[in-house]
Amino acid sequence: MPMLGIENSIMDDSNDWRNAAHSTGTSIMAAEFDGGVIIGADSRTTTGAYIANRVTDKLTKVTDHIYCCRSGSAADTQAIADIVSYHLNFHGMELGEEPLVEVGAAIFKELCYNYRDSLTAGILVAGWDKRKGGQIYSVPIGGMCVRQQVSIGGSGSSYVYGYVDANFKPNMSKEECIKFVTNTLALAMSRDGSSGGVVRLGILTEAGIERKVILGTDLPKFFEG
Amino acid sequence: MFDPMANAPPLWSNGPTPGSFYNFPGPQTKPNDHFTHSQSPVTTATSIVALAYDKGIMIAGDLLASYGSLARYRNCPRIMEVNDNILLGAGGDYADFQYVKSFIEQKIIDEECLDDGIKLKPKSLYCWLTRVMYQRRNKFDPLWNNLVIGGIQDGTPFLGTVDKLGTAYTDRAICTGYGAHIALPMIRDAIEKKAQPLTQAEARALIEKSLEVLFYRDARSYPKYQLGIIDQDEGVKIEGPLSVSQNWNIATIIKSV
Amino acid sequence: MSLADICNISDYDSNRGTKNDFHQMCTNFTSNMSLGVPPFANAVANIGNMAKDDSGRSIKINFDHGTTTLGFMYKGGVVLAVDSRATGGQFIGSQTMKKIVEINDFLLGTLAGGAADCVYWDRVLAKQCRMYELRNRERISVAAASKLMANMVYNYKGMGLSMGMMLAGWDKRGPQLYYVDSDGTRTPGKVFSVGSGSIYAMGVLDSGYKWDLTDDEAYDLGRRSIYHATHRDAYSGGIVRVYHMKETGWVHIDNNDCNDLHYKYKAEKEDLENTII
Amino acid sequence: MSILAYNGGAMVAMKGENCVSIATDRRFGIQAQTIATNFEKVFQMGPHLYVGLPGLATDTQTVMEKLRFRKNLYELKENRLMSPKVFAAMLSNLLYEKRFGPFFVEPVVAGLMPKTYEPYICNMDLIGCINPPNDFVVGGTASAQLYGMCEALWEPNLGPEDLFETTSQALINAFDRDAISGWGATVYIIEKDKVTIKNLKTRMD
Amino acid sequence: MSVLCPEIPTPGFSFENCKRNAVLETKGFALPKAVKTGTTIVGITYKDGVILGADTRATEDTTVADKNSEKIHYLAPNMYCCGAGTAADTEMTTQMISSQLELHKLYTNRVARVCTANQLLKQYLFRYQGYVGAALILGGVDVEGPHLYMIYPHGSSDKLPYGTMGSGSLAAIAVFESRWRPDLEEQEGVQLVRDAIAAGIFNDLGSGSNIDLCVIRKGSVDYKRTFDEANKKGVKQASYRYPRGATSVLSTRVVDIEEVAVQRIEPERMEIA
Amino acid sequence: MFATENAYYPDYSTKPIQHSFSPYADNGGSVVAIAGDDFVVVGADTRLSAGFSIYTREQNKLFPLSNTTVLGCSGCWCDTLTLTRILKSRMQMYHQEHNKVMSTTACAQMLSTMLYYKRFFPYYISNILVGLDNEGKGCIYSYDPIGHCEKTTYRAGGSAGALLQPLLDNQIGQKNLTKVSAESITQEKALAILKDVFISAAERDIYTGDNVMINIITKDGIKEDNFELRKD
Repeated sequence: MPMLGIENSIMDDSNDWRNAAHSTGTSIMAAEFDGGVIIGADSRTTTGAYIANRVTDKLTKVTDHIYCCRSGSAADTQAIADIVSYHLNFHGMELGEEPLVEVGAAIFKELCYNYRDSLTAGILVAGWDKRKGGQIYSVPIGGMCVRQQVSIGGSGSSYVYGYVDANFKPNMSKEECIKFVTNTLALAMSRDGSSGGVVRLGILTEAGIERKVILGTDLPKFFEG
Repeated sequence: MFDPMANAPPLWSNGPTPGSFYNFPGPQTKPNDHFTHSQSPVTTATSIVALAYDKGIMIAGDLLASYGSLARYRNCPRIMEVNDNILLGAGGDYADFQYVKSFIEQKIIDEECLDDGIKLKPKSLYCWLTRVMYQRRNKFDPLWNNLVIGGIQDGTPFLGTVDKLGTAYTDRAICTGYGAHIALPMIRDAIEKKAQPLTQAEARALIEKSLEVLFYRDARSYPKYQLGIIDQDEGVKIEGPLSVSQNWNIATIIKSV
Repeated sequence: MSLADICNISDYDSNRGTKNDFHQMCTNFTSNMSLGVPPFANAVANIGNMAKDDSGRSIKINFDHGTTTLGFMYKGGVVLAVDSRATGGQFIGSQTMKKIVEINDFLLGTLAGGAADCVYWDRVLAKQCRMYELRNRERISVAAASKLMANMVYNYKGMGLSMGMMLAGWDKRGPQLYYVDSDGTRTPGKVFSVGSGSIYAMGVLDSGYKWDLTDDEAYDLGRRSIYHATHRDAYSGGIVRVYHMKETGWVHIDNNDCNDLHYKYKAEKEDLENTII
Repeated sequence: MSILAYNGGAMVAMKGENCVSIATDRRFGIQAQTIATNFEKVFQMGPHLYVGLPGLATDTQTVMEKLRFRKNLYELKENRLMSPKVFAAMLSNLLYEKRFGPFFVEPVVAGLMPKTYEPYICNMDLIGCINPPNDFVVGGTASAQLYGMCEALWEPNLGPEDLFETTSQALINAFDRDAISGWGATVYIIEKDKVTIKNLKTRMD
Repeated sequence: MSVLCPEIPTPGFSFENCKRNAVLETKGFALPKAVKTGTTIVGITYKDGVILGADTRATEDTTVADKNSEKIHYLAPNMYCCGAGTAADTEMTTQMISSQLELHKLYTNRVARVCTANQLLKQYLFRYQGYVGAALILGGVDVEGPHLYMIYPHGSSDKLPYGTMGSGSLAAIAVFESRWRPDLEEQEGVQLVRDAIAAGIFNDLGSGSNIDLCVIRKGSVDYKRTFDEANKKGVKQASYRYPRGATSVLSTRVVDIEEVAVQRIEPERMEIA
Repeated sequence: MFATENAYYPDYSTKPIQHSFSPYADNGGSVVAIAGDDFVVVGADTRLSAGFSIYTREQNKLFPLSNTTVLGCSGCWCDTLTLTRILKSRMQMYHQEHNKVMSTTACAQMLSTMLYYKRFFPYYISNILVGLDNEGKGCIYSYDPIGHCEKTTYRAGGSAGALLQPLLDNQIGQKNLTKVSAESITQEKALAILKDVFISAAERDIYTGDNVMINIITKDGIKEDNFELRKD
């Protein structure tokens, strides 16, 4: 059958945007700090090498205190986030209190695991709850789930594992942590062609979320050779 | 009945089969069957943006050489001054560009050795590169490049391009890679709207704007670039590295879906 | 003495291999049988498979090909009849193609399959035959000519040539008819029909063929056979050309448009039915 | 080779002044072999409504039966004639239903709207995307040739006689350059009070 | 279902031909391509609303199948949607969602929100995993102001102040990236959208013909079909009208039509021999 | 970072994309030629394109080879450049060796042989060679990619060839008409038809457009003309 706007083999690099799927080749990260968690992401969505959206918001709200960072297929992750949000808010209404981050992560994991063959989704679930404070769960492709103090994901992350290992300290102050997340993402974006644009941050504490945007021109500069 | 193989064999090999469709030279059924060749671009550079203005040529290209999606080398110049009359810009495989560059340099040295006072002209280089690219294509061993040749010939600006097959053409504005899709429409529009040829200042503004948009939309681009200018009065120069101006204000008005 | 000589640069282009571009690109001008060698193996399959170019456009290389031809010997010599359609893919490139090649006054070739293949090699054959005449002061025999042809195309066997041809002539041994194809097959015979419409032509031909045909009957048989093939076969059509090889050389009998033939034969058939009733 | 070309066939429909035409070739072939030269591809679906179904012959007939069934049902339920527009929408839905396993037909619809007798023509692709232009539509294996002919020949406000000449010439000359269509042609000129059906004399090779 | 009594079709896609078609494909018969809208479609938000724009060319392989195809589809009184991709898919998808929105309006008795339409569309497309080839730009104005969504065939969506899709999207985005700003006046916005579509039409071979525009403001919609005829067909030098009788005719049959309400088609007689 | 490589999401693989090489490109374009008793007109559109983009709007695809011979090419542009260059140098060599300009008929045969040389790796070009024959009559030779040559009096080739050929059959060849006029075609009529067929082609073929370059060859030499087509 006609393959739907997706031509078969097109070889030229500058034509790859015609056939590639819409994806968030991404740099995302989340880090715990003293009093909550900070989540951050770049803002580039690509089809092939074409930037379909340069100001994407990859930090998606699940509940007031739980957010997720999405990487992988844009369609898959948006659909999962919608479904989890529905379940979690329903769960919250049944319980009459804010759902736990752990529960949110478990639902993400459940979906990603059950549909592991048809989904391309790598998700960081981060949030704050009364029982355990700020938490981060990483649900990578394949559908496992593990709690981490700091976690990075997406295609840009492979360039900054070393930086994260070298610079992360538990219980940083909020300002320190913002700087750490911004630097990490800026480094990843400068090396990964699929990441770029602005850095979007979210600071999740007991008070809810505080959003920040660091524009492309205001990003920290490092060696460029 | 639908199975052509169940029918009689062809009357002679590669010939028609009675009653069946006949495609000569061969069946075109498998859309994906391409020749595979060991050589393919590895470390690649993206678009070149070039245009002619009233008194010369301007060629711009950023400084990035990507290895797949990795922004690997961020100081790779790819505008080359061939002689005081010709500028060459290249996109595509960087190793192939270095090869092309080396033998152009050799050619220039050879010509100097002849010492006959005749300089290589842009059209000659353009024509010669077309032959080189076509010959390599014929051997199935292409130089994976888009070359843009600019210069002044007989007092008028000349701008031409050759791709890896040896497809060559000249025009007032030439962009390769993503530039052909994004920058070229803008430049064409600007040229068509103005009756006279562009001035140098207008050309420069146009190129800066094109590179800005390309940086927004091409994931393999980089905000530092070189700008080569060859002018009737001012001669040839390569400026850079220059920075692309950026505006990210719309990021602040986006809210999550 | 220039600097170049001191540096020992004799031809500064030579090391980059662009020399003699145009001599290399047409060596078959001087040596007819040497064609360009493709830079890939299995030319026949690979050319057909180049379905798309780098920017995703489909590459439709379609060579002209032609189809129904027939030839038979009878008491008056050899009659050749051919259609005139050249098709590239599904598109009818020509309705007036000449599928009989007059190699010399006593030798005719018909062509089916790849039009360019047949015409080129017929032309080479014509040259060879003429050379033979000049060297040996006598006309080449049809057997020898067909052998030359078979040998030439055999060199390119498996490379994707497609041709099925008949050679008809009159030599010392009388009328001759040979079938040669791109596989290297070469066989003499009395009745041949070649091409995709040949099966239809053969049906008519066989039912009407006998050795003692008169000339007019023979022409009509050839014409009728080709007409019926054009009616059934999508790749055949146009004009029916009839040639006659006589002792005195070939004669072009006539050309008839299939369109006229159809309505003529139809009227004849209706007349016949009416008289029977 | 496209499966739509398996049996061959060419079709064209044109708008005229207060009339429409639809014309088809008459070949039924299997690949390169011509089996019959009296194959019906245009079907009457109402006094002023004709549909042509070029493509794979088996699907031509299946789709025609399905259409007739649905159309009859509509007429029984509604007790009124189906207008060409409604018919086209119905056909489109029928085809789109098979979006992932389509019928290999590219229909052409021609007719006059009830009451106003306004001409209506449209064609659609094999999954039912309607294209209702105000000049002409084509279908089948000779469509490239037909596009070229019609673009040059068609002009507005053709009366029935002129429309017949234009349609016929467009069709005949187009399929004379296509190996797998032709072998006779039928032209339907649909007017308010009558339908004229003419068989044309064409090449038969 | 009996062969003799065909069933009334059930709603939804039918897959009964799939197996046959797959077999045909393995036999070397390429399955034909459906009409695509090679297309440039764009949308922007401006001070008081949303402007959508589209070219009008639909292509089938390399020929123009439709010179004046309508690519801005109606969804609801306050919402329109541009479609690129497989033409039938965009048409049918928007029709279906349009009817769902209408029902939604009747259930809730208020104007449907744009985000509702977005959610309906993306969920529908996600269900078919990209096999329904519709790339859409959804624009509309509701109680919360103007909204513009890009919806991709696989079922993801972005909310943006301006965006482009289709094969001419790159040419069009360059226009927006260099000239769009917040709080455009309507006149400026219309000009900007026109220029973006024109860039697609002139630089992308998959886009062409005319420019359609649709301006959606709070409470009013201005759908400008053929806002600008970017290209005019050349004027022919001669008329190619034939003299009567130029074509040879074998036989003629004339069927007179009487005024009939419903034409009865006599059932064919069953063969019982 | 994903452990697995997904063909759909190339972003997650840093490796360069594996390319396969296709030696051909379809650069589009159409050529139409009409011959009369003492003239021949040939036209080619000037759009050079690849994929869905336009390389340039001003590419002349007509190559004058002598005062009476013009070659029109469409298809793979890199092949065209090479072929015409060799052809021109061959013409020059012929001129130097024989001290006369090669006639159109000789040129037609030479082109056929040159095309056949590349039988196994053909030039992907649709060639139409026009000129005046030895008696001064207009003649047209059309070629398939490997050099099958046929002499005609009207011909359309290239990406819109299939669209235009039937129209020429009908209008110039007077096919399928009951009343056939015996008059031969005039230059004005030929030019008018040439323009009209290009207008039709530009409507439906996406690779034909922008401009048409026309060469009119008479015994007085080659006259150039052009007119605009749609640009989309």
